[in-house]
Amino acid sequence: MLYREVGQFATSYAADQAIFPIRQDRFGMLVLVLVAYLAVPLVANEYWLSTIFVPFFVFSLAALGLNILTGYAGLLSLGTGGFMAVGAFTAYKLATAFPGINIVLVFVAAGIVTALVGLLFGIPSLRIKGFYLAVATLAAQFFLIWLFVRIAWFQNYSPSGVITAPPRAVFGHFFVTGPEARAAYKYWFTLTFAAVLALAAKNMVRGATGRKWMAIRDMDIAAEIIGIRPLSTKLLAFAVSSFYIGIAGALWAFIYTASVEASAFDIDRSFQILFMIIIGGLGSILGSFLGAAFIVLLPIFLNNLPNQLGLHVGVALVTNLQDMIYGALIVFFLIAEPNGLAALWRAGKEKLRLWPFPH
Amino acid sequence: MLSGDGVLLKVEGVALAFGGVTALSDVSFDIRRGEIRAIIGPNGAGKSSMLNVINGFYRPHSGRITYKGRTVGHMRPHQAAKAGIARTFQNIALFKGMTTLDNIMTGRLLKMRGNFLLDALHVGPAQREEAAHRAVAERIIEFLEIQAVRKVPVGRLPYGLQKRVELGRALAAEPDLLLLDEPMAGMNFEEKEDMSRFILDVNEEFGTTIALIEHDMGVVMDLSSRIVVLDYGRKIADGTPEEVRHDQAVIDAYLGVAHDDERGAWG
Amino acid sequence: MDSGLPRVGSAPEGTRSSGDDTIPKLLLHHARVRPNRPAMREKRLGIWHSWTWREVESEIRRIASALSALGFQRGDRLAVIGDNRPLLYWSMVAAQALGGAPVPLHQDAGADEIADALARADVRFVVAEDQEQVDKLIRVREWYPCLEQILYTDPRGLRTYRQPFLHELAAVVRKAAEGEGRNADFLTAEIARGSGADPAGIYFTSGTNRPPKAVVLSFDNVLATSRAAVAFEELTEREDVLAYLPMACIGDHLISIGQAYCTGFCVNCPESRTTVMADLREIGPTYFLAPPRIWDNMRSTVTLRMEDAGPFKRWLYGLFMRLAERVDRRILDAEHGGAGRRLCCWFGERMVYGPLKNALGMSRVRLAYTWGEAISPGTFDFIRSLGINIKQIYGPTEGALFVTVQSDREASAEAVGRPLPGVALRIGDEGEVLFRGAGAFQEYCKDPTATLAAKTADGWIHSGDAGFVDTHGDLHIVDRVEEAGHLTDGTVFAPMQIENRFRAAGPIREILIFGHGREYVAAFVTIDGLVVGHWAERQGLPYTNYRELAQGPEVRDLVRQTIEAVNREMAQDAMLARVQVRRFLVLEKEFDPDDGELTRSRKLRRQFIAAQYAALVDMLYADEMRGEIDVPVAEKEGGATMRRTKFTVVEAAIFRARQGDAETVSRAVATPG
Amino acid sequence: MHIFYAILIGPFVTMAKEPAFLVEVLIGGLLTGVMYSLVALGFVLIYKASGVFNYAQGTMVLFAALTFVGMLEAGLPAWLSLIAVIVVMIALACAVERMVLRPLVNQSQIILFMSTLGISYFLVGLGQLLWGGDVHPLDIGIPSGPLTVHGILINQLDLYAAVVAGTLVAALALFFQKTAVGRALRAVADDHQAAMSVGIPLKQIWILIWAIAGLVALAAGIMWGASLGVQFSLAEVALKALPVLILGGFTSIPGAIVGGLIVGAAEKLGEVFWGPVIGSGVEDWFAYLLALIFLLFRPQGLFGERIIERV
Repeated sequence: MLYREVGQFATSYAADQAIFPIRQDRFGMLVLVLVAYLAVPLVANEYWLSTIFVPFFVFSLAALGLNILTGYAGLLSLGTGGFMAVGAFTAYKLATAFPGINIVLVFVAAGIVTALVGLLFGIPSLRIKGFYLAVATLAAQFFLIWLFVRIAWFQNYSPSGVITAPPRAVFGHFFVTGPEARAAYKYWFTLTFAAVLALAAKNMVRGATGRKWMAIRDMDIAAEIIGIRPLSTKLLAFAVSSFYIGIAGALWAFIYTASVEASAFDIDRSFQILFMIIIGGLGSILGSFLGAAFIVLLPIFLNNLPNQLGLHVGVALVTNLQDMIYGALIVFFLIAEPNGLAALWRAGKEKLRLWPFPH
Repeated sequence: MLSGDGVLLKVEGVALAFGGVTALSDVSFDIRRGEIRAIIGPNGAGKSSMLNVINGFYRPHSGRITYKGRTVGHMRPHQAAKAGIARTFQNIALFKGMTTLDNIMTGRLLKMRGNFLLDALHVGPAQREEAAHRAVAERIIEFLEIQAVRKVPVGRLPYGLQKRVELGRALAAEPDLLLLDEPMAGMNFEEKEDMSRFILDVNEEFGTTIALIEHDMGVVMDLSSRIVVLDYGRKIADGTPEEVRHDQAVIDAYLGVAHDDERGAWG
Repeated sequence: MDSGLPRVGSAPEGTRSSGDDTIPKLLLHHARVRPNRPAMREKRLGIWHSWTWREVESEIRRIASALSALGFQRGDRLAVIGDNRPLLYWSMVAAQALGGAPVPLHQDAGADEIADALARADVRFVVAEDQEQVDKLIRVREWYPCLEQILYTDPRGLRTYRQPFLHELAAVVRKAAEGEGRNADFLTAEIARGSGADPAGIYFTSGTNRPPKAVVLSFDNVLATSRAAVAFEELTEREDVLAYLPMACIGDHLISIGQAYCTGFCVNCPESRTTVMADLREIGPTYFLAPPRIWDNMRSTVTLRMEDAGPFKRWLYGLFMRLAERVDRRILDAEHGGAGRRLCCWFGERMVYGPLKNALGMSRVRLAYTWGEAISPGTFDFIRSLGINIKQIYGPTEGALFVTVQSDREASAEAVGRPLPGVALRIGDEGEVLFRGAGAFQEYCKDPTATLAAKTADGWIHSGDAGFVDTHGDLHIVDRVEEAGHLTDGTVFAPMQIENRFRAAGPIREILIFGHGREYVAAFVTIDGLVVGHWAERQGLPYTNYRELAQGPEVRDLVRQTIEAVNREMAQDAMLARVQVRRFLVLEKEFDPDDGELTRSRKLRRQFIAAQYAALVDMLYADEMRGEIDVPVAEKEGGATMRRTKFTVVEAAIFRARQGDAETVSRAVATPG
Repeated sequence: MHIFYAILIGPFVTMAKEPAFLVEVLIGGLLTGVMYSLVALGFVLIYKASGVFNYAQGTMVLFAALTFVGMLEAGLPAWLSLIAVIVVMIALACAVERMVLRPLVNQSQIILFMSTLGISYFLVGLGQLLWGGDVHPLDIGIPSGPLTVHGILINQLDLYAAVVAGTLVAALALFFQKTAVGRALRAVADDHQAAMSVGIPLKQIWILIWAIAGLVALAAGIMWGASLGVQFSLAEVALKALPVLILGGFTSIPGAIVGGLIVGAAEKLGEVFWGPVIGSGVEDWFAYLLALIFLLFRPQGLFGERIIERV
């Protein structure tokens, strides 16, 4: 209905393979970016920025990472939390050990270290598949968390086992961590990370790298027979995925919750991220964001629901009810749209493009 | 055109078994550069197994394979691919989640030099390389006359077209040896005609050596320069279509084909 | 950009530069005036490649020198055969540049047709697209040895061909470029030597009843009519057209070469025949010519797709289509009429008309023509009500496409408009339309008698069409003169006129009217496989192929209802009341050009069909309404065999003129097959 | 240097020093292992029959135990509450089949897995909503306190638990081998399509299998509850069962049993002999690491059938 594609034709492969080949989409994306960078910080208050948007971006990154591994390369992992922890603690050690380095570099370094760890735990993926692999990744999950809990060195021997992000600024005096950090700065900081890394991910999955991954996912035998090396391809997926997750973990520890302990990255976190990509849509960059938004907003919604309805009920009751509703909703979603929100989005877009013809 | 006679691939005394079941026993034949070589035989004669051995998917229990003059005990499939062996499958093995174009592009992966970092930036070299290989893929798309379904996910294509796309993916690798496992299975008359034309054109245009398995005798006789006949996993005949047509062993094997199907279950 | 030359107003310059009296001269002109504007685009290997006028000029120069290197001289004829490809268009102009005449042939033509055509236009050189065409030509050469050189543009599959008379165009071009080809000045001189009187090309009439005739048109014919039409429609260099009609079709030639070279607009070649619709959407032409068949398809596509749409969409669609009829959108985007009405139109444009045009690739169309045959009023109104400015033009090949044109305001399905400036009309005896003017053709190749018959000494052309001019001065075409027949009771009728009533009427694809020298009108019907198939699925009727579908009694009944509905309308029309269709039978196959039942431009060849199915025609008028009759079935290899087939004649209700209700003259229930 | 000694050699030295203690630890481990097997069994049953990796198995243990305790606390006699719980678990099975499995039939495995995660959340919420989140002590009249055989201490509760578990496992094994229903179940496990084509009603089969898994969970829940007290952490028992699955293979009942024993023993050994060296809490991941290393050599698990890939 909104689309008028007549007269839009590509004269180069670059144009034909652009991320948004349709003019209307390009325009929409531009608007979205402008809104995200300018409008939101102006209108949204502290609460929204720091407790909804920042975690949304952090989760989106983690989901993006897991989606690369599970959605594109078809390798199911339950170790996301563990890898986030690696990112968080690496960043902490680096930031505290070398106060001099720019925080951005610290995060990137944290990502790289996580990538290496991911590489290590990815090795079994050559031999084992499906749920065997999933369970194997649990080994990473438990081992890593145990490591950060037990080995005091990782928390600089803090008695409580809690690590607290030292104050750091970007461009000299815009503090994104520490006491005088401003919500808006945090927002822009995480938004930029999310945006840049999302673009990078999109580029990878629409290029040769992505095709390798998807080939392995769709039919590993055929993939090997056309010359794709299974091991290196899978390991690459693990590394890249872990890089994203690691940075997400670092952002979580430094920007979102200024101080954190290892248990924040337990197996429930892994499942949470997994939910995001399933509900958002496997093998879809957009899906990672949609899923993250859903999982971030749902609890907040459920929390405020009783007050909205003016009910006054015990905390325990509320949490239990939340668990139930949460679980029920998950199941409901899987039944309603197994291919996730991204699929809904795609279908809706197709409807608009074909309007008034049926899809 | 490539020179006619040089032997490209030589199979000597290859044997293969699953559990107790013999799939191939002491099979020997050769494939010459630039020829179209057919492998035929009743169901379960071990034809597919033969191809699987050639491109390294199965490891033969005995026998040797000489490819391009080098004797290779056993190549991993991706090594075979690197060495210039491409193939299609009896029951289509396309990447269902991807479009026709992307499937064919995967055939180019071996030729692509870029790495994930360049891909991530998607500037300069990566973009240029992508475009260059897209151009090659497009030439194949034009060659196979599938422009109309370029951007359609292969899962949605009719069977005949999927077979074509799979051929395209194999061609994209610019192979020296192309293995086709029943390229015309389940096709109607027109589709078979088209596919035969494509196979001939491939052989003629690119000088690609082709080894194919096919049940439609008419097609085999028209296309192939020489034919190997397998039955119960052993070679019972080898020669030009004429010779094979009048070979008694072959005739017997094919008369027996009627009550062959249960035996066809394994093979 | 061109530096030295004075910028003699490039935009207006485009349309009238009377100095340039040949296509090649215009080519040089555009290469000078608008060197960097796109002249041609082609979708190849998945993207659109484009050539500026300057590039096109050098391409054509190269091809020309190659041709002359092969011995192509002034006065020679160059046949081109293949899909719409830039190289073929350029070859035609190259031939013109050398003082020769291009002879575009239909890409589907069989070897025999080609041989006949080449002989008629005594052609020595052919540029063919690919192996398919070359194979035909090699066979042609056995019957027509005068064919000296065959060039091909696409070498695929031709590597092993060793014939000496066979060359790849690119190779010849390269050789010529290496020197032994003539130099640029030679060509410029040759171009200068050309004059408006020279033949611009040779085109074949569709040849409905007798073998096609080779019409010679001069540059003056082509350019004058092109310019007149360009001026009339105010076409500019900014137009985009899609070159999808067969190159043999005069319509394609007049637009893709004639008008393109008058205005300097861009001609776009689709990627392949299977992708035309997609490419149409991508390019989004601003100017579009199509025969009624294509408009009918668009209409039925939309109606079919909408049947599957959800209730809301169907409601919306129905609402705005009705609105479109009420708010007479024929005066496009009614500038008169109240704000409310205009708001409705605006909303409709957003919700229905716009999206539909987008789906059909018609969003940017400023000017659309229907041409070649009479269009069914239903389709015409439908297309217009989408806000597409569709108009009728009339003009046989002998008249270089444009004889009469409708103005934007007075477009209608009935009339075909008024004569183009510079064209004179008159109605001859037995109502034949005669015209005179710039477009009047030169002669029929090697057929002076026919030329004399068709062209009077003072330049009037016998169109062979029967028609009349109404009080507004609009021309109406009734039918071919020779087709006009009369029933035994003396009623005169024009089959085509009746047939138009049925075109694109639901299930009917083609209908062929008989009745000359009989006591009533009867018809052959072929059904539209798509529409009827869709219908059958909804009815839950099983069928495996077209044959079965067409032979089903339910389908016969469906057709009967359609025909009776039209009969009821005809009852109201004084001219047609007495020629309602009383009997019909449904053929079990569609008419097919390869079986000679249609012309290449898909016009019915009634005499051929009547002869082919003589037995069936008799059955239409026999008492025995059912029978088994042998009908020819075309084989793959061309040889036709007979197949015994069951046919059932169906009787349709006939209605009284006055109160056209079911007060019928004769009534019969469809006899179950 | 000495760290390597501590890890690689030290523990074995200690073992060698006091064999009795080693045996004691070993037996303790094996007994716990039987309990793991019990939980793992639940996974295997469901995975075999419906191809679902039922993460909720652990929660079912918790839920069953909670309901049981809840009813006891509500004052019902043990036998009655037992019956009641059984009914509840069967009802649960029906509900799951009707509301989750049926709508999700022939969805990809990961989707089904996700849905069981949903179920798991739901059950945790429901159980704690009904019976409260705090620890419920459960006394089923088994004399706790150690019992000495040849100077080796054995925890009686573990012993009884092991016996119960053992009998249950044996019973299931028989059920599968001997009864018609069991054969039907095996058929389904081998090939859904084929099973349906010979007229085996999938839906009932699924209900049945989930019900059985529920009962297994109940047994496990009571046993664990008796030793640890019924509390949320029971759900975590599932995580202990997962390495068992890798070791034994997702589809092998004997695998589940042997795997359970191995994990139980290994974990105890690791905890007792390595814990002191590399820090406590080793048991969290020790079993996984073991399983992982094991997998590298035998990807399809102990008894999992080898996959022959064809093209």
